[in-house]
Amino acid sequence: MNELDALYRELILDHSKHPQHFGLADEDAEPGHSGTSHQKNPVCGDEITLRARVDGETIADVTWEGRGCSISQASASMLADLVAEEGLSRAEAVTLIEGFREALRSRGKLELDEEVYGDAAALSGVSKFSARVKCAMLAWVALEDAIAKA
Amino acid sequence: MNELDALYRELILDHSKHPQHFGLADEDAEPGHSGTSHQKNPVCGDEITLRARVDGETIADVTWEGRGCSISQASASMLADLVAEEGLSRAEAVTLIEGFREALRSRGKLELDEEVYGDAAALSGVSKFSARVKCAMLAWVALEDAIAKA
Amino acid sequence: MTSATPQTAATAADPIDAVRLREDFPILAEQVNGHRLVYLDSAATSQRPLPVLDAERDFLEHTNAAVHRGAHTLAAEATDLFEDARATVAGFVGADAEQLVWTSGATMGLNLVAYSIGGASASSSLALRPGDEIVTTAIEHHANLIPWQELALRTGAVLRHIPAHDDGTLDLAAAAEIIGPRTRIVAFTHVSNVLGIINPVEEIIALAHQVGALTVMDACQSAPHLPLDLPALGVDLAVFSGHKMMGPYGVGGLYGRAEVLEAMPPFLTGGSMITTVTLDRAEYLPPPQRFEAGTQPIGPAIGLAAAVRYLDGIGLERIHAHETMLAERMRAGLVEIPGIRLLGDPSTGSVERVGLWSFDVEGVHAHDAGQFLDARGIAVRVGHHCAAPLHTRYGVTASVRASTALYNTPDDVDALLDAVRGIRPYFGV
Amino acid sequence: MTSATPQTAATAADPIDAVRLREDFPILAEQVNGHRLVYLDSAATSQRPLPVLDAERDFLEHTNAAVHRGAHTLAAEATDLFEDARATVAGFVGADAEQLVWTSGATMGLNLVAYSIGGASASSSLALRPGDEIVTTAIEHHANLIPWQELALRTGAVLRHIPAHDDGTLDLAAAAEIIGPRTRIVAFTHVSNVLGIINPVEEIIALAHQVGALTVMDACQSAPHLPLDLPALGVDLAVFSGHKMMGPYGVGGLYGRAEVLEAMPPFLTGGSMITTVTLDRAEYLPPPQRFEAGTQPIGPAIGLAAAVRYLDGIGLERIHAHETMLAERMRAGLVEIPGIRLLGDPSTGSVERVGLWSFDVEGVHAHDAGQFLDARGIAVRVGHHCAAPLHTRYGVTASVRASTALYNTPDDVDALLDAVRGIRPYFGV
Ligand SMILES: Cc1ncc(COP(=O)(O)O)c(C=O)c1O
Ligand SMILES: Cc1ncc(COP(=O)(O)O)c(C=O)c1O
Repeated sequence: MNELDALYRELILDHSKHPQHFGLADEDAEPGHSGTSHQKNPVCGDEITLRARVDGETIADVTWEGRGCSISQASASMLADLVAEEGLSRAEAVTLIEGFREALRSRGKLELDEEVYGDAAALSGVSKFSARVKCAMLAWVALEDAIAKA
Repeated sequence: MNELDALYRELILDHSKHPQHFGLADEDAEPGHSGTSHQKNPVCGDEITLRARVDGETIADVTWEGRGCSISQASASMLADLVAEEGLSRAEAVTLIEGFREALRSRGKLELDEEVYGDAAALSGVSKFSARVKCAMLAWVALEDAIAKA
Repeated sequence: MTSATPQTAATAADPIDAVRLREDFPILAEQVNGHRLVYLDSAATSQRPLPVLDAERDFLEHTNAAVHRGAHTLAAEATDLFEDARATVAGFVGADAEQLVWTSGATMGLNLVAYSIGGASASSSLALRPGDEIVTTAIEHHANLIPWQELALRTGAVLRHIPAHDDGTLDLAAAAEIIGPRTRIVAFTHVSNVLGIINPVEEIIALAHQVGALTVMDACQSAPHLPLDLPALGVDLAVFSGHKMMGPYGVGGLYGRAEVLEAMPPFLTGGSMITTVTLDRAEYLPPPQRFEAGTQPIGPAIGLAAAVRYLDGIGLERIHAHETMLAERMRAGLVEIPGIRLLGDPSTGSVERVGLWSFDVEGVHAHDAGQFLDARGIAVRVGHHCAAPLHTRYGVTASVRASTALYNTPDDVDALLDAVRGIRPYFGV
Repeated sequence: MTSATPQTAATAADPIDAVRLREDFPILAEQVNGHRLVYLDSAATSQRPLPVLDAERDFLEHTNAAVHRGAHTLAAEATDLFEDARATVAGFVGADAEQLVWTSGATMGLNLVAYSIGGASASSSLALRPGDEIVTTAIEHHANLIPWQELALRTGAVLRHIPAHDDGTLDLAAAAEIIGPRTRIVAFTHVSNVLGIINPVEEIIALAHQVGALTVMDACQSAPHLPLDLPALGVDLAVFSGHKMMGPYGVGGLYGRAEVLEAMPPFLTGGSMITTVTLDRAEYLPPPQRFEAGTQPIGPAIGLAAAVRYLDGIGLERIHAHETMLAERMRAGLVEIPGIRLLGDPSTGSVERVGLWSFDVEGVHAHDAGQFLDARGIAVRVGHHCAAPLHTRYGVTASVRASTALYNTPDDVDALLDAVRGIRPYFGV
């Protein structure tokens, strides 16, 4: 697999074409509180709005809207999927985001564990492309911010 | 004669130690109109105030005051002497100043004629020292300005 | 000193031998991702030829000293080289040495102008009053837009924009309406860094001068590509950046008509721009020194002089002809590829341009397209190229821009076209 | 990349081998007027060692591309090198990368601070009101004086000055009176470029912080000569220039405490410092990018990182010890020569200093003295060294300054002393 294919895994292109949990959930609907974050990549104008609804200590769901490159869109879609599948607590989410950031900044040294990160593990290849790390991080930074506000 | 001695001719050191026509003449005294110019070298703070008294088309006398390096002081003294000895017209003075400027900017290519410039011809050596050209020009620029005002 | 004689005397009609010229640019021999580097990002920053690299290094190894402030030999020689560089760079745009102010780049030059005008005393002819109008265009780089937004905010002046047609040309009829008795400043780019179109700057200058407005031209994207004679053009002020014209980073030029520079108050203050200083006040030197506070980019200025000698040695007419040929080859190829939309009119010969095109790949984000090209060694720029409003105008947030310079060859363009054909299939659209 | 390992591991106590280090500086092999170059003008601009020249050239020949704005490989590598350079230079003064703003030099850094404060909205904690006081000192370089004069003029604030004693030290008793509840800004130099005295900046910072004033330090003449830990010092903002610390022209640094930079509005505007731009308004990035409009001096920044690695490789403690030794040798020699008057207390050990002395030659103008020294290959600076008020304070318009760096030897100092002995006899005084 050449480097480009390692970046654009099938899974990534799939998610970017069929984004999951796209469309913001109603803020006032049950359950619990919700937090919304808007993030932007000033270089290319890509942006994302992400909403996390929190029920006590548990993140109930993550929905989002935005536009941007396939990496940023796939990453948001995968993140929303991960939250939906794992039923994460706030604390767990924070740890996951930290680990994700670390792997992506590792310049190819760290791999994301599929057991933990699900489809998002396919984003490991991004870490070799330092100019694209921001794209992959966009949704995760938004979740960090949204939880803090929720 | 080494280059330094060519710069600091005996004549130059003499004039700088015994400046001629030093002390500004009374502005309102006869004859004719007078023009005064203040010039400054911002690098070293050297300055000169020069007064030209003009009688019709003839420059009656030039007096000056100032402080600065031996080149700038000698140059002023020599210029005042030249005017006193030659009884120049405005037009002649302008031509002389132009010629002086040209020689000093020639980077050693032009020599000032002693017949024409008197003691000031000894300043020819300055043209090889581009950083010192401004020092030698200070009084001459002041005269140019003073005549224009007179 | 290495002198730049890249080719033996050639007439303006001779095509340039870009393959031979490439040897002057060490970086063009690089391999990227297993491919030879195809550098199509010169509008962002150009590469530097050996005479430029050598001139700067030669200076630093043999003559380096702070200028204008010392009697010692190195300082005097450095001052001579620095002032010769000023005369050389000024001459490159048809100007005299005293009309050229050194800056750190075009952004700095435009900020200098905007801040200086903003600091003009109420009695100055330059001072802006609430209700006065500053006119810019809808296609500007942020560097020629935001400083005017800020100046308008600070002074109460109103900022207006000359709109662009769909084909990317400026709407001159609208310009004639917008530029009126309230207009005090008209700021416009000579060549758009996104569209590559050469704007009808003579017409804009004429409109501005009819109403007595000051003209400010961004010459970043024209200086390396077209012969320029700024005094003949009649523009009041113009800026350019060294690094976009084969010169070093950290240096640029502000050209100004003598009366205009003379009327402008200082902007940055500090050493070497003053006559008298006491603890409480300072008096300032005449231009250009008035605007050159502190130690200037001496080595970069000397490098920039070598760069313009290099460009002049080849000849700007020939460079322009070469780059236009490349742009036409690029256009002709791109319009044949399904799903590629060029920004600006894609038909041939409609307007004069320099050698660049920006485009949108239907269904593929510019970042992804750029990544795909990079995997084949092709360096293009993706994003809004610091011209976000223009992209908004075309309904996209980002585009791919391929920009050429004298060292690009038809092979470079063909490599681009070949790769662009593969983008949409790769991403399955 | 060439890495800087000028000497094998040496402890802070080992004297440096300046003769060996000179080999790293090609220009020091020059002949001037038939003599070997004795370069004693490093306070104006330092010379550059090979690792600095090589780092910049290496970048331009292999990696050059515009940073932060592209997905292609060169752009990504260039961005990494540029941001690594930021971290390296920040680390050199004890700071984190986000606390370092690139500037074109110290003058620019000080203007940035003064203009940014001048542009703070009325509700900002930084905003100045008429009657507020800005305090500087009587010994400043014009770069740390005129921007404050102008800021005072623009805002109605009052500019005050901490006076100096005859021995060149700041009058701290007076400082304690002057710095009071109205003081909003205290701007001072760490080391005077004329006197070489290391000022008691901890005391001044303490006085300023007691009254809640912002502290701004000019570290131009300390950064290349002393170990610096700016966060530990507690200063709010500090500036330095690349070319004075073995680095390139066209680059400098502004250090700021995070909260202070965060509170400062942008100064220069343009590309790469914004988040959103429409034709009518722009929103700005957080620091440091907020202050970095347009293309930054990428090559020079990478060169400056090589310079601080070079300095760190030798060790600032050792450099300081070496230069102090040279200064003491110079002092001891100069005080023995009839008609030489040192600016500042000529007795030994009274205050801490870096390796420079300025002096007046009785009966001989500084320009003439400098010319005489130059004829022997000795490069010194003559004039007011952009500190006119300080010279006025000492009753002279100009002085001769001999300033050392790590590459100067006792032989250089002896050559100076020998030549200075000849000045007055030559001019017959
Ligand atoms: C103490 C001091 N401050 C500020 C400056 C200005 O630095 P620059 O000219 O590099 O902007 C200098 C050098 O000239 C200096 O010695
Ligand atoms: C048209 C135009 N204007 C201004 C600029 C700003 O130039 P710099 O970043 O060198 O200051 C650029 C380049 O980015 C440009 O293309």
